[in-house]
Amino acid sequence: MKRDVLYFAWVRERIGEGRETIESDAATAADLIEELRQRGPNYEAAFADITALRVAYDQELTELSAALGETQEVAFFPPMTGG
Amino acid sequence: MKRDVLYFAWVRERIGEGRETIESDAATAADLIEELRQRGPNYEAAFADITALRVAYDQELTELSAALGETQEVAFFPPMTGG
Amino acid sequence: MEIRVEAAPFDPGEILSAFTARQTHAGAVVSFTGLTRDLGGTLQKMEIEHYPGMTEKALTDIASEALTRWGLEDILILHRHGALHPQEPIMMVATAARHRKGAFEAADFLMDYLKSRAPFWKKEVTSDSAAWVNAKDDDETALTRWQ
Amino acid sequence: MEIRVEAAPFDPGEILSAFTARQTHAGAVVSFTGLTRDLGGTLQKMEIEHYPGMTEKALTDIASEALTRWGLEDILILHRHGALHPQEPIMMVATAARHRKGAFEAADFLMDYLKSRAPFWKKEVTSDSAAWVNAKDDDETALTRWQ
Repeated sequence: MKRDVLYFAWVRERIGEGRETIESDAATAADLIEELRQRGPNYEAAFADITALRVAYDQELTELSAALGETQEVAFFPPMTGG
Repeated sequence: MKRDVLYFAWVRERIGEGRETIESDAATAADLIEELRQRGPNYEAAFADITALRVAYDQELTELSAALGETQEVAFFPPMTGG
Repeated sequence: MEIRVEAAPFDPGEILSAFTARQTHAGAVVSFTGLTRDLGGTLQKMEIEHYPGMTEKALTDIASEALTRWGLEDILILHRHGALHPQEPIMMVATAARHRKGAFEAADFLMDYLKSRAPFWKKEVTSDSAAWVNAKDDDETALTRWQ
Repeated sequence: MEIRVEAAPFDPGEILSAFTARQTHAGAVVSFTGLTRDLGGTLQKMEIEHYPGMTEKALTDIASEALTRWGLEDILILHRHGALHPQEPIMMVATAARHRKGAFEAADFLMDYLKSRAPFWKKEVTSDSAAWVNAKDDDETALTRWQ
């Protein structure tokens, strides 16, 4: 299915864009990352260390191993530094 | 020696004034209270329950049993309710 | 460090603006404002008595201790006396620190000490009564947190 | 409850004045203001990126939890994004409660959650570098206090 994939902070900078629509059958965000890594060195750089990454499905924080299901919007970003 | 004795809140109200100068050889505030009690029913009412009282010597909180020494100003008042 | 004991009403926002604007190294500013609560709509006014001279001294001592203990950038304590109306600000403390932990803890500490170590006494006046507010055992117990 | 995510500078005092004035039953108001720190005089600006949509959602969730947990009268969260100058206010929280304990704890809780659960990212720009601020392990650890 088609999903919106969003990137923030240095993930966005390494990939070179903040949002794209991706056609994928990935079952989890971790699977989606494996597919994205095939797209080029910018993706490889962004996803080099996935322990440094956080993910949100439809704007809710979750785990990389969570089932994507009907999720429309997947976002990848570093640990947050608000406040 | 002569000392200024100050009263606040309900201690002041029961005695009927906020400040007086008292000639006394009392060694401690507790002794001074004994002398003051002789002055009439208003003083007796103010000093009926000394566990409900706080005392300051020269504007520093202390104990009723502390030596008065050269203290110029003795103040009696209920527990404080600031903030 | 700024210690103010005054009868006039104040706007907590105005105080906070000035306090924040004068910070040059702080990353965190915490403020606490106490308001006169109207207990069931019967309060006409709150009368606050204090011990001029000792009040300023006690507040300065408490503020100095907090300043040193948390290595703060700045502290402000403002406390009113006299007659106050329901929902009016009674008092305010503000702390400025490099990091949030110090600013929060110091403000909390100042309030605990101010409640039972600064010479203020509150009297609640309703249409048919006037009663001195009793000190709470809780307030005395709160101090043990900091020892 | 008021949640604001905006690029414009704000005056913490103005926000606190309005917040305090609208309280009808609160006895205690606590505010926290975070300021952009200039680390050794080299900071040109701080750039704050956020995730529009999720940000408002995350802040609303955090505020709702605090409101219930401490039975608060009111909460405000304001967070800027975009470019900020040294010593400018970045964000602010305010809590209003019947008693001081709830107001203090809730503000402290909001800050801990906001630091590592709201989708903001800070980048520090100096004359010769631009670096994303790393999350602190401490900030993650701080959350365990509330569980």
